[in-house]
Amino acid sequence: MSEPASVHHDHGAHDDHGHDQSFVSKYLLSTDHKIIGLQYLLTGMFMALFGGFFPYVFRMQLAFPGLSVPFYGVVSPTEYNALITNHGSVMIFWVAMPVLIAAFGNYLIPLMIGADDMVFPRLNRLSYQIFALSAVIIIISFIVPQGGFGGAWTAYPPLSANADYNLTPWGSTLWLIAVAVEFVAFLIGGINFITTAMNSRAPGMRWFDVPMIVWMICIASILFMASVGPLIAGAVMLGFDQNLGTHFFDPKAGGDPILWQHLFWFFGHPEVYVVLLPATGIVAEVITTFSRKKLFGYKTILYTAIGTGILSFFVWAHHQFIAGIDPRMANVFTVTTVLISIPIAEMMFLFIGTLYGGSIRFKPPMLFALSFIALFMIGGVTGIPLGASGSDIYLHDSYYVIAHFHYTFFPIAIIGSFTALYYWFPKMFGRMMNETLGYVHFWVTAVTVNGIFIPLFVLGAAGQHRRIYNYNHFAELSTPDLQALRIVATVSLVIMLLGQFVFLFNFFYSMFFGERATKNPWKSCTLEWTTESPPPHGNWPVDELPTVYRGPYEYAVEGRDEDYWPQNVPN
Amino acid sequence: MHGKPIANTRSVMGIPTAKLAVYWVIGSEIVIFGGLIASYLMHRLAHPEWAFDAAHTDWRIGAVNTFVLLTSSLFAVQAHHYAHKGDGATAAKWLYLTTGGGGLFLMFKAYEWSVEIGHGYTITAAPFWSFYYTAAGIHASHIIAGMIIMMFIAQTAKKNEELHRVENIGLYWHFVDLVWIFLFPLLYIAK
Amino acid sequence: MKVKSTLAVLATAVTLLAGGTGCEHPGHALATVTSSAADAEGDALYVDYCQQCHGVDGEGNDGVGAPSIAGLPEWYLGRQVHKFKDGVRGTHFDDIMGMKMRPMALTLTNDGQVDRIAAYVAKMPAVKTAATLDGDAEKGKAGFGTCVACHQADGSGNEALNAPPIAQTDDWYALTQLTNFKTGVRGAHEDDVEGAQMAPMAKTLADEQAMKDVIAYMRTLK
Amino acid sequence: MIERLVLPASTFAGDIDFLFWFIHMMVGGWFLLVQGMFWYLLFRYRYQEGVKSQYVTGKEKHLKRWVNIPHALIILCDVAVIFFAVQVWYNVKQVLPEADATIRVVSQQWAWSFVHPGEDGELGTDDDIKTVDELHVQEGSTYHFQLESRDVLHSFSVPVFRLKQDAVPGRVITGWFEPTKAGVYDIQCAEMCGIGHGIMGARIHVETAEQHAAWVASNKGS
Repeated sequence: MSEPASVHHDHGAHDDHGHDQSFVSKYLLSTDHKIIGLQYLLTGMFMALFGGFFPYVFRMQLAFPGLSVPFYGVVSPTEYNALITNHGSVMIFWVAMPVLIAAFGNYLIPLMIGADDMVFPRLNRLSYQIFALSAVIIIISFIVPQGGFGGAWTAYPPLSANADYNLTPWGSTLWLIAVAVEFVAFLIGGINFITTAMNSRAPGMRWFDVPMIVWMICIASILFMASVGPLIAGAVMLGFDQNLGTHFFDPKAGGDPILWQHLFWFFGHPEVYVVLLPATGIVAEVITTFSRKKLFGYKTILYTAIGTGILSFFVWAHHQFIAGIDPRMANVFTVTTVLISIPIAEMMFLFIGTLYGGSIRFKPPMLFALSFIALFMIGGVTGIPLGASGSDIYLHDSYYVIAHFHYTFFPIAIIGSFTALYYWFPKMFGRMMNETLGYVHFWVTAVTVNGIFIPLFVLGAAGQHRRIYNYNHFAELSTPDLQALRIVATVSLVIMLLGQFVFLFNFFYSMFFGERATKNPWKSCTLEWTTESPPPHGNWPVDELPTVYRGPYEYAVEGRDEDYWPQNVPN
Repeated sequence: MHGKPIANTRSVMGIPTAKLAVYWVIGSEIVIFGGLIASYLMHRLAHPEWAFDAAHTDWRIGAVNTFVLLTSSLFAVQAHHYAHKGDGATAAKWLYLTTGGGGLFLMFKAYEWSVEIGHGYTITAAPFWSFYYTAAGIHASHIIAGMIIMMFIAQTAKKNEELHRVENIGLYWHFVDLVWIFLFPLLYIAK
Repeated sequence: MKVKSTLAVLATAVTLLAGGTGCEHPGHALATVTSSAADAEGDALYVDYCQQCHGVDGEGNDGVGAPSIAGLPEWYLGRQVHKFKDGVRGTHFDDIMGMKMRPMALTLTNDGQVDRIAAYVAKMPAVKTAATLDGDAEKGKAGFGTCVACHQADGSGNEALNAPPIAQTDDWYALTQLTNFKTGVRGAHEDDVEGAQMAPMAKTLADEQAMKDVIAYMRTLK
Repeated sequence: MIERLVLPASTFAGDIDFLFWFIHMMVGGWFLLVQGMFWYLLFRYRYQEGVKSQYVTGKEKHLKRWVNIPHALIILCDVAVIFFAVQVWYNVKQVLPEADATIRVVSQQWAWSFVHPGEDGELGTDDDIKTVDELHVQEGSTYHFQLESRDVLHSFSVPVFRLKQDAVPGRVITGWFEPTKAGVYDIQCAEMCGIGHGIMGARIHVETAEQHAAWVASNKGS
């Protein structure tokens, strides 16, 4: 605790001495928050390849049922269920969470608050290692006998609790273990984030001088921490049901399957905001930089985030309107759910307000940030008919739900991550990404996503239910018109997935051969741009750790030559 | 491995970083146990017939264990007291005593469970027993984890190093104790 | 998920290569190739559609209500799956297991899939699962006399009389089916010609214990 | 909007369609307005040589108006949405109108079975008609359904009725509907229930009074 700073000195000031470290200790066992952030990022991207391949397979099956899918084969019902289940699980727990929270949280929090590292670097490494273990477990769960778990990502018992029902004794247990282990990793990581942001801010950095993304990641971590506990307890109970023969969730012996739904959605709904908030934080950073504007109401945005977070604890039962809960409860939860539109709409208004009076530069990160706003709005408004109990009777578990939450999760997890990657890439790797390829990638992604999900709204309104692997078994759903919509969605998906190869090429090519980046290529105000690109171990030379004099978004301040005023520049 | 980062030595909030983190750990643990206890209560209130099973728990062992844990918490306070004064060696002794309390708790627990299992009240016997073993088992695993960490901290405290950790493990131990205070009436007394 | 089928395809490919390059009797090689290709396809179908309930070796799973099917004759397997597909079996209110099988049969939409699976499963070595019921084989011997006419004295069945072999049948499955035949859950459908032959036979068994005894005897046959 | 895609065939289908339409008009208007503003700002304040951005903090009263007034209006819209949503919900799920007949719906992996009251109009008597994957109801009469599950969660969904209700094992959940248009429609399972979930469908036959009576008569004694 009281160790003198000088001990650390040689890692900060003379960072280049790191060259005598072996590859393993430098990249695999490093406690440097930046390396750990990149580990999370690359692991998340690797898992995204899985999570992205699955929908290719099952959408091909839906568009051309029964035919052999190229690069895969014929999709059996068992596999279909395992694919949709793990698409959801992988995308949320192994892509959105590690990339949005862990990768950017790790990379950015110390840099943006002017610290040299996380407060607990070794705990940080442990968190990554536990996370990596969970990723290995979920991958193993696909290839065990009887195949991966196929009971949907919500894992409702009794289906998930009894192998005689789900027929995947190995898959379901490993899935549960993987999810639980992943929760532990993020609890550890989250505690580190919050403590770091609370206690280790640079001298002069007050609460409201903290960049929005740091706030958002911390609020998200707190939300996660406060909501996941009951589900961890539930996971233990479900694990016992699966393997020890208890009957917590089996009504045949006094258990209650609805209890799991409460535990799951008490976590599951805040979880949406756990990944949403970091994405909005990223968007806040990017739209201020590229419109050269201060945030329109920094504190209000913060309060809307906190308000959303708190409200999200009181809406969980809107996932269970027709699940057999007391129908009177639905009225209460309709009110709370519709109320969530208040802070979220306010936040979107304020983001749009930030554009007012700006000088907007449409660079790739900005395009992604703007498409986040445009697309997320669709996801937001289509949440209302689902949150309203009356119309949810019809829309519940239909493709309308799928389209709705993909219009929220796609902007959050995919667009949000790309925004951040394009924006912070120069800082992370010291090189610029190719802009032309960036534009190509943006337009392919942002246009085709509508081609995928707008047809799904129509299919949902036409009464098509989720998780059904071949609609030809239902007379009303096997009409040529509806099938045409499915094919449109599938073709759009394939184009979008192909478009991601442009990004992958750009990412890895630019990492090694891109144009060299300066310290502050976007002329941004926050602290991470005041150090080298990429930052050395220790982030700043030890005697040059920044001191903060003002808020993070002082663009276009009157009476200055430059249109930005970095946080660390004294008056 | 390397020295501590400067970040670790900062304390903008005025609370030592490690202590702040322990508070957050306890916060996250509260929701875990909160979820478990809430699930149990929901079931218990809906099934008055569980009292029949609950009557077979041995409240005397539970009471003794409550006493043992409370005493060990007192020892932890003592350890903190000496650590605060800079007397690492004495603090370590008190920590060993605290660990001993945890060990005694586990021994009683093991005896109690073996008797109950001997009577056929296994984890699958009835929903009450499922909750009983799950809740007490998760709690016991916290006791074990606390004991292991405490032994490590006592080792360093003996050398008068990292004395701030004595208080932090004490906080954790009080929390584990508190959970038991909730579990004891819910599992043993409520008939 | 696809490990097993991928292996099978690889094996086929290797056989093909071997046949194409080194073999002196092309005709013979071709025969091997086609049969193993059919095997590979049957195997893939089995893995995709049957294995989940009926097990890797076709041994069945009584927890799910899936009987052991390995080694049953091709004609019987194919006919039963078609009955499930056509709604002749698995459409009675009390046929809980049959209702699980029916949708599975309905997923086999492509022509010839049922036949290929039946051919493949028929080739699997038969599995006799452990006894789960307490029948008295001695007492059952007399009752088995009724069965001999069609199912033969050694329980090996008789295709001409639509009687499948029964010596390997799981006892729990045999009991359920006898009960179903007796109570009109199975064999009462107007299109179930073969089931209608069996239904009156099951009615000769007085009660559940009699069924258990017969089953116990039946399973001593092989 | 829904009615163009799926026929409304129950008394409350129209209410739900109205609610769907109402909410979409409501949010759609806002959506277009906000998107319009968004695109306008993007165009108006695009980067132009020599034009500097303005220093705006978000505290300026004349600008905050642009956020606060729409925001207040949104809250009003929320109230309207909640009002209609709760009203529809109350009518469909919270109150049970007097029933002309009661049916039992039993779900299991992966089939629906139905118990119709038969000629005497009472459930639980000998003349009950039990069917699998086929539900027969009469146009214009109000039904209560008692929904059960034999194993895992299922969901009884009839898109043309705009009706959906999860089945929970160990409970009997009662709901109601009143068909208004004769025809044969899909019943789907809307809750993941295992590998056969994708084909767990059934058909509902809404019949005129004469047709229904004929059907009941033809099933007498079955």
